[in-house]
Amino acid sequence: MMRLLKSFLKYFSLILIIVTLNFMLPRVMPGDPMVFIFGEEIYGIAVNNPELFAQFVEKYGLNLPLIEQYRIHIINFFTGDWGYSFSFGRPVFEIIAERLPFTLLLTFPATLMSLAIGIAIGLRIGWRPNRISSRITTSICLLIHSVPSYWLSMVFLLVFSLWLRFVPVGGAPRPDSTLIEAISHLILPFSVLLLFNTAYIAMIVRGLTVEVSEEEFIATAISKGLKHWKFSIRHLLRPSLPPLIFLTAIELGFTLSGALLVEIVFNWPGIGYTMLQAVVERDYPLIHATFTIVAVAVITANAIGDLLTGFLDPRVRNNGDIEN
Amino acid sequence: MGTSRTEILGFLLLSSVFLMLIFSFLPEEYFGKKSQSPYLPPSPSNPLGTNDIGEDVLKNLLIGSRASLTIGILSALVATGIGTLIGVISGFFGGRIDEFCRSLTDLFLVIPGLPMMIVLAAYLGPSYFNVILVIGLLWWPATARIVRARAVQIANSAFVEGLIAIGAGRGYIVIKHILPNVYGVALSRFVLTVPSAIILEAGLSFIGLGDPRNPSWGTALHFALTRGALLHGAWWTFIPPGLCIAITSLAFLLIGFGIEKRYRESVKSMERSL
Amino acid sequence: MESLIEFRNIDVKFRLGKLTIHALKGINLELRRGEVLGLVGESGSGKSVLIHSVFRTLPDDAVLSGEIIYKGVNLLSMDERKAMKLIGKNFSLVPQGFGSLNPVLKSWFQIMERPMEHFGLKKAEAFLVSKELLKKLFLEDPEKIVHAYRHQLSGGMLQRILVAMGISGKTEAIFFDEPTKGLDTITKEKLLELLRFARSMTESMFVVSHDLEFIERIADRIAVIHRGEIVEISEAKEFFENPKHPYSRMLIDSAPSKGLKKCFDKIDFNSEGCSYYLICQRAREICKRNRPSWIKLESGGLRCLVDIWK
Amino acid sequence: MSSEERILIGCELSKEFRTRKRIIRALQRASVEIRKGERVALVGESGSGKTTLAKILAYILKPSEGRLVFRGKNLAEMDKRELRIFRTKVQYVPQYSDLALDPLWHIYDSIAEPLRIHGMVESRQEELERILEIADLLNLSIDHLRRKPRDLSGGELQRAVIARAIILKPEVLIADEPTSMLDPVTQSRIIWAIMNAREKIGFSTILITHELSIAKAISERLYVMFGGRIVEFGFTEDIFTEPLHPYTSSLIERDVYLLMNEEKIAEGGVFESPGCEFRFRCRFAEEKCKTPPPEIRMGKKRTVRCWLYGEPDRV
Repeated sequence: MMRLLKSFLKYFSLILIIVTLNFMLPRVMPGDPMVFIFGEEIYGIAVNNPELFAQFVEKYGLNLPLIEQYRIHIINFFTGDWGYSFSFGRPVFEIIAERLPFTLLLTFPATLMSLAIGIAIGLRIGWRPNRISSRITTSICLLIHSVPSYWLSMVFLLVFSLWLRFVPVGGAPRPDSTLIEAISHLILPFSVLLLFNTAYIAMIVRGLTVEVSEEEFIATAISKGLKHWKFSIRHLLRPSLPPLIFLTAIELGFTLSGALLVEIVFNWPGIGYTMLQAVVERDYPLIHATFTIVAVAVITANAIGDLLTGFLDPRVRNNGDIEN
Repeated sequence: MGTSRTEILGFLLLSSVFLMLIFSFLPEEYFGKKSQSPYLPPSPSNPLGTNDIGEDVLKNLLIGSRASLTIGILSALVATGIGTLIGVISGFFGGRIDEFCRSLTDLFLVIPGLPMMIVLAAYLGPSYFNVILVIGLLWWPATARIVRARAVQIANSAFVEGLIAIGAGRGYIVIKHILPNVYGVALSRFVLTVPSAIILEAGLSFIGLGDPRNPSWGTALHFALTRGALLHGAWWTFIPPGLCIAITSLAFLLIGFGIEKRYRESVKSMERSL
Repeated sequence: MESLIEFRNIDVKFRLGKLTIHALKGINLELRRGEVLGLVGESGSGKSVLIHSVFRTLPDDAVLSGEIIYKGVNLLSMDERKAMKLIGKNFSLVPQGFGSLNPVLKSWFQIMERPMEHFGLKKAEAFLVSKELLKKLFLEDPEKIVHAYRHQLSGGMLQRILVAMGISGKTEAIFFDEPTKGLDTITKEKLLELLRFARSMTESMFVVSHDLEFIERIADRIAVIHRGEIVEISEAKEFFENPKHPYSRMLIDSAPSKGLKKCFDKIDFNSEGCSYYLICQRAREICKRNRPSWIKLESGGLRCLVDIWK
Repeated sequence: MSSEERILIGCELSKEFRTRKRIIRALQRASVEIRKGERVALVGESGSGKTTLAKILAYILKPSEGRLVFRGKNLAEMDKRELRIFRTKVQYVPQYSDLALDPLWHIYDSIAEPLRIHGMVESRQEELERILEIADLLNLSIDHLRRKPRDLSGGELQRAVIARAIILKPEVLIADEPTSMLDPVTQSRIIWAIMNAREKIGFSTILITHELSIAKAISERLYVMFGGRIVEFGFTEDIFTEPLHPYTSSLIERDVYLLMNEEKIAEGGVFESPGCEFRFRCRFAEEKCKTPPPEIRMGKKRTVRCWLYGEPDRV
């Protein structure tokens, strides 16, 4: 139990640090903090009618000492008041709540499927790396690995929707559209993400498998003449699960950023697309919100990864006494 | 250990990219003329056609290589430099210092790269220097972790124990023994970080936060998307920059894996494992 | 005694960077049914490579040729999956050291993995059998240890689990790879007890070791290997009383209990004559120039020049 | 025989390691003395504290209690300069391991390194001569010197490590199980190399081993260790002709009785309850053994730590 508490504290403090970062940035950066808190256009309007300006200063306690402001900021964060987005004319939290499901709809299944396929491929190309089929698969994964995800989306868009007209040019399915229509919108971004994450995970699993197959206990396992799939799972995959989970959780930051950019190409109204709009409009509260959501997602993934590692790796769970 | 085929292919690709860098410094008249009509398809005068404002795509591509390559390499250098330093310190000295470095590494590992850069770029304004600094500051934990593992292995080995018995000072041991042994790992990490840095920078420019004064391959993609090159079917404006990023990353990845493989071989001794 | 497994000119080469290492140079050896065969040699003599060639655990770039005959079938010519199934069913390997156990599987599971795979043993049943086995191997309370992972085992416990792995389920032959490496005298005594018990659970045993004193107390027949070649095979008693090959005699003399006589470093690996010319009592002029060949003797064989033995 | 002059003395040395759950008493009040040119052996099972004692004598490990004295000067009070001199006089050869020498350095440079650190050599030429001299002593050829550690066999690597330790012509060489993982032939080559070098340079040797027969073959005086304590010490022939402590006698006769109750004592030299650590495996164990036995002097330079030998007279 102690271990769980300790890791919960660690990850909670990480979230706190992210929130503090959001709080500090506008106040540390050169220029008037008000600009960063309200966004440029609004700052222009607010300047010339003082009472609106005063009303906001009052609401966010900007005239209070820093510590007070910090306290309010923290409370606001956890009560869901993430500030007001002027470019959308709505509270930031509402926008995020509306757009997040779209991103999850895209990234969650893609990540899960790519984990399964990626592990299967990774085990195969890692176990006998010198086979011709392994070499070819590895170079394909390497190729996908080195290509920017959003560029691949543009190519897919060009080929499948412009030239071959299979799929409409991006955009989200309207709530009333039929299942096929919805899928036709989803299929391109989903396949890009799937392709990308699978290549990524396959390369990670390949590295781990090559490493584990040099261990001594592999010879013992082979001598038992197990069926290949049993051998792969028990003696290749199981021992490398802890590092695999750790690496995947770490790389999530990178893969998530890729996913956000893919959304932009396909005008898929998720967090990525929102981030682009926020950047274009210089809507700072919204920029902070999108950053926080992604950071929190990565932190949660790492927390889950930590939990799973504890569960899967006996060395971590009970390194002293034996219990059944 | 001869250089393996992968490394040779890597060097070939890399030399082609550096060739582009050199060509970018050619004087004006070598390039296609600036023409009034946008989206001209590839023609003898403009080998790669023109983009949305009539500029020659090939010229932008070559100039773009300057920003992408330098940012990629410099930020990877900063990242691996910091990573190696922290890795060696926490690996060799251990104890509380090690504990502190590890929590620092865990913290930075969790911060997502691109969103962080977007926030900072939004504040600091897009500038060449900020991008290098930010990638460097966000990407050192991966190197630190691997370098630390190797440093710990060396620090606890029998020959360092023997050195202490001979009376060698800590500084001497770090410089003469820890650093050279960690160099192989750090070098392969550096080469493998460059592609991520290039793709990350391209992502930032793709969103529109790239440095306008130093357009990179990402900037070309940004304009291609926002100015509707895609709808015009003007593939020649965005296919080449993407390919260049891919080739450069592939080159560095191949070389990086080659070095890593050679380093792993040099440590393992075959004869005694018979 | 008819032979269980027969090695016919087994040849193994590895590539190390530019140079290739010739680990085994045409090994001819047979493991007879019901005997304990000891394969003895210095480290780097290639003795473990022979075991790896049976279980196909050689590295990818190794080149293996020759025949391993088991029940009239050459295992090397069979397709890999079928051969491994046959090997897994009839033979078992007892490795050495903590590294040879899977770090994330419980001990009882690793002991019973082989019988569960080949004899259709169910998990619950296998769990009980593993406890039974460990009790037979002088372990007071196996309740706790069956659930232990690799990092929770002491030296003594590890040894019993490795031997239990070898004797769980029916086997025709158990292969031991350097069982005494790095053990101190007391633990070596305990291992002897375990091996004697293992002897009763199987037909024949193949023990590879560099520890002559240990082999003397367990093996029926002894084969000596040096730089990838078998130099002598003979019955155990006869081998220790009067070893025929000079290298065998040197090995016996160099055992620590014999007072560390200085009698080595004079083997020069000349290609045309016999390399052991300088340390051989029976050496004659002809030994310098022509290669020794294998002579069959009633109790085994010897790599020497024929006419010396006439 | 060794002259009377005592170079290295360790009195009442103990060492404790703290882990989260327990305190491991690896070494308990061990006293040792080494004379000039003397051949000493430390024998005991794994976990008996012999490696800990060896590292304390070489001052790589600082003792929790007790004093280490070199030529009349306590190590704890030595300043930097004196410590450096000590480092050249007392050398340590670690247990056999793959990382026994820096994998990137050539063997020649690894052996020459001590000379360069202590600036013992004026010219490259003199350095070359000294290295060739030492290499010849340990029959390492020029070709070996030019190679890297990964191209050497186990025996050659260990001999190179020994060459590095004795290049400074020390007064005491502490060899910690130099041959435990190697086969008999390589083992005897290494032991012979050490003894051969010893005759030429004249350093005294402390050999740590669990191989009783090696200790018998090459040592004048013997310390037998069990459970972190020195249970018996004296001249090697006396101990082998008439072992006093039950543990020593069962070690010599390879007594199977020891096998039985091995599980009772906790592993790794951890003994919660004080008293004689050997009582769980001792034939003659009685109530008295629960209290720690005193060190009883049984004649000139011969002591045993066991209640069997009557009341403790002044040591």
